[in-house]
Amino acid sequence: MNVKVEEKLFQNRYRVDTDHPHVNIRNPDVCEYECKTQQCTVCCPAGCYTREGSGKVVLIADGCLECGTCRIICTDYRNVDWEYPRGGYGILFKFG
Amino acid sequence: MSEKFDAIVVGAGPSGNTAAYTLAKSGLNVLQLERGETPGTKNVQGAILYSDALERIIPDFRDDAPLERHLIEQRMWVLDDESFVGSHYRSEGFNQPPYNRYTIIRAAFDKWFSEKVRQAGALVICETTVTDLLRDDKNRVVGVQVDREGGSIYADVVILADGVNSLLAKKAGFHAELDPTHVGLAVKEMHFLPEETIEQRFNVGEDEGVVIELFGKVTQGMMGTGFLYTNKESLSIGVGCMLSDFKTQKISPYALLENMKNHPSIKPLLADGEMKEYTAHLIPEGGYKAIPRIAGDGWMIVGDAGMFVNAVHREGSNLAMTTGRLAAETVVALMQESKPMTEANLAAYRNRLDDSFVMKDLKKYKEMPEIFHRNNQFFTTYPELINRSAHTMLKVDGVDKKTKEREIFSSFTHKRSLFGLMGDAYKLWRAFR
Amino acid sequence: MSETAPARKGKRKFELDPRLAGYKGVWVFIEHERGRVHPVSWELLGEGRKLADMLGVALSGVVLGEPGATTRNFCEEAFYHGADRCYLIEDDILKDYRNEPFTKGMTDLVNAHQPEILLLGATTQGRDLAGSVATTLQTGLTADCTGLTIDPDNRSLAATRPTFGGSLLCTIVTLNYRPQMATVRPRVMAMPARDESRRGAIVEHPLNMVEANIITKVLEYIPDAMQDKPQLPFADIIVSGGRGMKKPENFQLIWDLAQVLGAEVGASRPVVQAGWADLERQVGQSGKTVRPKLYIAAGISGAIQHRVGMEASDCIVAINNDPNAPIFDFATFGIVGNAMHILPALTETFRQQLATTKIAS
Amino acid sequence: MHIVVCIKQVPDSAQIRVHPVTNTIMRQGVPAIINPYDLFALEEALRLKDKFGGTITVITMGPPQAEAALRKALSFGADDAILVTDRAFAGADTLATSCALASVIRQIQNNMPVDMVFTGKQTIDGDTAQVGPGVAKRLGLQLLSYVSRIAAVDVEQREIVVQRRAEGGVQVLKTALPCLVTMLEGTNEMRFATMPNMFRAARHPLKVWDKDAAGIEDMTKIGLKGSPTVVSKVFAPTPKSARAEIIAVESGEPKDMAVTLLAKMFTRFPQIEKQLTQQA
Repeated sequence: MNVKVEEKLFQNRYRVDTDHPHVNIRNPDVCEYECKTQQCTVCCPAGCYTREGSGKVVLIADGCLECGTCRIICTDYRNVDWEYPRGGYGILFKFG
Repeated sequence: MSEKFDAIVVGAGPSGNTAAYTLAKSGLNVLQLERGETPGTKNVQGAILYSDALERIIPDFRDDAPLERHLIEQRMWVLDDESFVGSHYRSEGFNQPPYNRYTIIRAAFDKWFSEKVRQAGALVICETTVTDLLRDDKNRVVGVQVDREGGSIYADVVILADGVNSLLAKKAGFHAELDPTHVGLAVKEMHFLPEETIEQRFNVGEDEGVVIELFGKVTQGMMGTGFLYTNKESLSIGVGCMLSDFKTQKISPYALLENMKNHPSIKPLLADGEMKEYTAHLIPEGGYKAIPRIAGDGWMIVGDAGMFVNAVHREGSNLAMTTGRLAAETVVALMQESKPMTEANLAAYRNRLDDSFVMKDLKKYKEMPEIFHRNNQFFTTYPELINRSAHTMLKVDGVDKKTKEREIFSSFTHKRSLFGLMGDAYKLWRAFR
Repeated sequence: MSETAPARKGKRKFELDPRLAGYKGVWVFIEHERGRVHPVSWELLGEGRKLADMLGVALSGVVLGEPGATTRNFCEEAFYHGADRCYLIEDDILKDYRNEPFTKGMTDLVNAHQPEILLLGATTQGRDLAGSVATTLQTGLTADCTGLTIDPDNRSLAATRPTFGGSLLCTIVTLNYRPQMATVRPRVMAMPARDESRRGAIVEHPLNMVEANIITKVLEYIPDAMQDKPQLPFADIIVSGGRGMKKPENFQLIWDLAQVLGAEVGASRPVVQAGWADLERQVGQSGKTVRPKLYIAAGISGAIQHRVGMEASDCIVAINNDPNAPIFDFATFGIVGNAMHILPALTETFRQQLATTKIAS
Repeated sequence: MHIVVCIKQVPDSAQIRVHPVTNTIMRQGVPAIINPYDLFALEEALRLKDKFGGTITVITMGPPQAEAALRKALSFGADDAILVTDRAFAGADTLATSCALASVIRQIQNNMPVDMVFTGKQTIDGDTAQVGPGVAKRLGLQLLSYVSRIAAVDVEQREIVVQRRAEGGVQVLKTALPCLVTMLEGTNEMRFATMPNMFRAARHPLKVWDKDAAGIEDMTKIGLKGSPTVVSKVFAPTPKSARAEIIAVESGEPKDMAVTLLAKMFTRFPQIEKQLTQQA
């Protein structure tokens, strides 16, 4: 089944903090060359992590639901810097 | 210049709100900090409210709280790919006020709760993320640092109600990063339908609601459950599985939910609905053994941040409220006796918790998480077998019932040895005991 | 509701105050800047013509400008585009648009000649003027309309406009006030055919102001071409590139097409993040919201962050090699293929097309 | 310098969706926010205050819940806030709204002269861009609409130079105070409130004015009665055709695809062809 997470995220409300991404990949090389599973590209419920053809993992956290999954599952490398967004920014649940 | 309070509560979810409310009601000078635009905008829950915990602090909450439907019926469905075997329990007993369980929509409910906290006298400030705890030279927590200029704020005690990720306690070194075997990831969608449609589809009257718990193939072999709750004019549908299972699977959480929504038994319930929000949230399901240190010099942990969730009974918000209340009552008692908020004095919080249903229940099921982790047949083999049995039994095809029973028995023992079956039964009995 | 549906029960029969009965005729404000009339004025003459014919009244243009052939020529053009008459105020004070003298000129004209309908473009100039004029005249004004018609029951102007960011439309009428004013969104009404054989009468009027009494002065006009900042929100055509362009060098293909089309270049978030394009060019949630006539998106998947910034474009052309890319769900036209091959072909085709039209005209 | 900033609490229109099947409006869960354009105005006013000192009074007209918008404005650094709320104001169109706001500003002026009034170029719920010009006209203030930049302010000479968005360029305008400025979007970025201001905003005693406090004398000029325009019908737009028309050609050649696309596009959107020809 072809599920488009974009369609789902489209329904959500966000206030993106353009200059202050709250999630960052610490060392992109670790994702590209060392991590075999790149499980963040599967597990992130907002599809924030994508695997490029080259094997590079690209993170765009604009659609982040602030669950924390990516940080916790990165058990082997602890390669995700994860903070809460600045006050008032990020996902704003309408219903929760 | 810096502000100083008796207590700072970080977070405005059920635990934080209960704590702040209880503290403020007792006349303490309380500051509550919430990172969302308004209370509720960062919070996600199924969501079911159990009256008891709330009733204890706001007995007349039913007068104005935004409640969706009170629950009169509980369904449990065990699904395979195309069918389900289910049990329904419905009782007029649940239909007599005061009602015991309600569906709620957290954004609205938390906002209401926060208004009560304000009215009780707490200063509630939103859109402010606490980034760190402030310590004195003896390493005692003396306040918080927020992400704003001039953001050092002091207090005698800081109550951490900052949710499952519990970043502050981790940063402070109070506990380690969460283990994927201790957290579930749930994704949920809100589907809006006219009230009448919901009432017809679920066979309920006005303000009456239904809960459907979904087990089996919907989690595709992972340890977890799905759910479908009826709200006033919407349905909450979601599925959650252990992160440790997600970690080894190649299915995305949203695809899992999409598959579940398309199950032939579920799809008609959602038909023509308008999806208005998609959320994801972690649930701390480590149980009793995973509960971290919950108090120290000048700090306490309540709610999800302290792993206070009963995964077996899917209770969380009531534990959160109870821990929030007990933490606050501990502080109030110490303040009244003019005792400092030291680790030794705050240990009374743990004692109060041990005496409450919170720890008693969590203790009772302390083996449960591990049993399920080591035995995924509960989520794969059994649902399929149960559904096949039902199919065999109900299909009228000229085969006598005795033969059918034999077939069913052999299909069970074929898939799982007799020893295995007995072992599973024993494990479950032990865990539930 | 179908057109043949009977009038709703209880619909109030509207009687116009007899004191307002003297207000007759449809007027269109002819807006100009730097010697060029804004096309919305011609579009409004086209629409105004229909309204005037429905009412059986004259259609007039209103021209305010500095004395000279250029301003007079605007009146001629107004006739070519359907006006029967032009009210003209020529004064050096009116060289540049300024709120105060234009408001005075317009209100004086309305008070003297009493039109029943006054239309202006929903531009920065039209809206600035309309708000002041309506307040001075104490009459009703419907802003940013996308549809105009006459209610046959009572001859009043029924103006339809989007509201709540376009998710709803509403129809608004002005009851016992005249004139009925509306500003109309550019590029919504059809451009009328230009007919050079049409003639009309010019009615001149004095401004009666002295420059010394006007407080606001125009020091300078800086054309957009002089500014180095991209002007995405005001662009009519935008060519945008996304991650599907693969390499920063390939982004040149976007620039090439944009140059041929006289378009602005836009970019999606990842491309800006990667440093292939300036932040100023980012379209979407954390960038600019655009509304061009034509939006060409190459190698853009159509993630929500991008979509919210451009989905209001009149026509969206999407080029992507993934047939399942979400952008195809809301684009107008889609080409499934390699942007690196399609873009040069498009550039060349547009170039030829434009060369042909140039020769033809 | 005393600056009055007019803000409005609006539903976040980006959250209003039209149901794709039934074509009805989905209103659930649409939050109330400060009109985003007004934030540009407020920030610009705050910058002037940073530079020249003075006082900023924020006003809003709306239901009691609009208090949240004012508190937020206070947290950014506004000094005082007035909530103008009265059932008599309900149902106002732009003319009646500008009448009420002008009256409120006159009352403020009675206590402390007002040098400038700031507001957003328009609201996202009404999208009219007419209340600003209306208020300026009623108060006899110089109107500077669609301002993209405040280039200079001379407090002594009471002069201001701004860049104003015009068609195809910007006008540089110079005028005298008092004036009314409507700000264009994207001109600045709202500051992140300081913690002391967050505390102040949470504790500030709001002024709440009814129609009498607002100095309204003629009741026929405000609310529904004072509104010449009447909404006669509200309806949902016909939805855009769902999926893109995919341009496919037998040859599969990019060139042929391009030609086909142009032909189809110019047929369906003659205005695009026109635009291109005009440019050429």
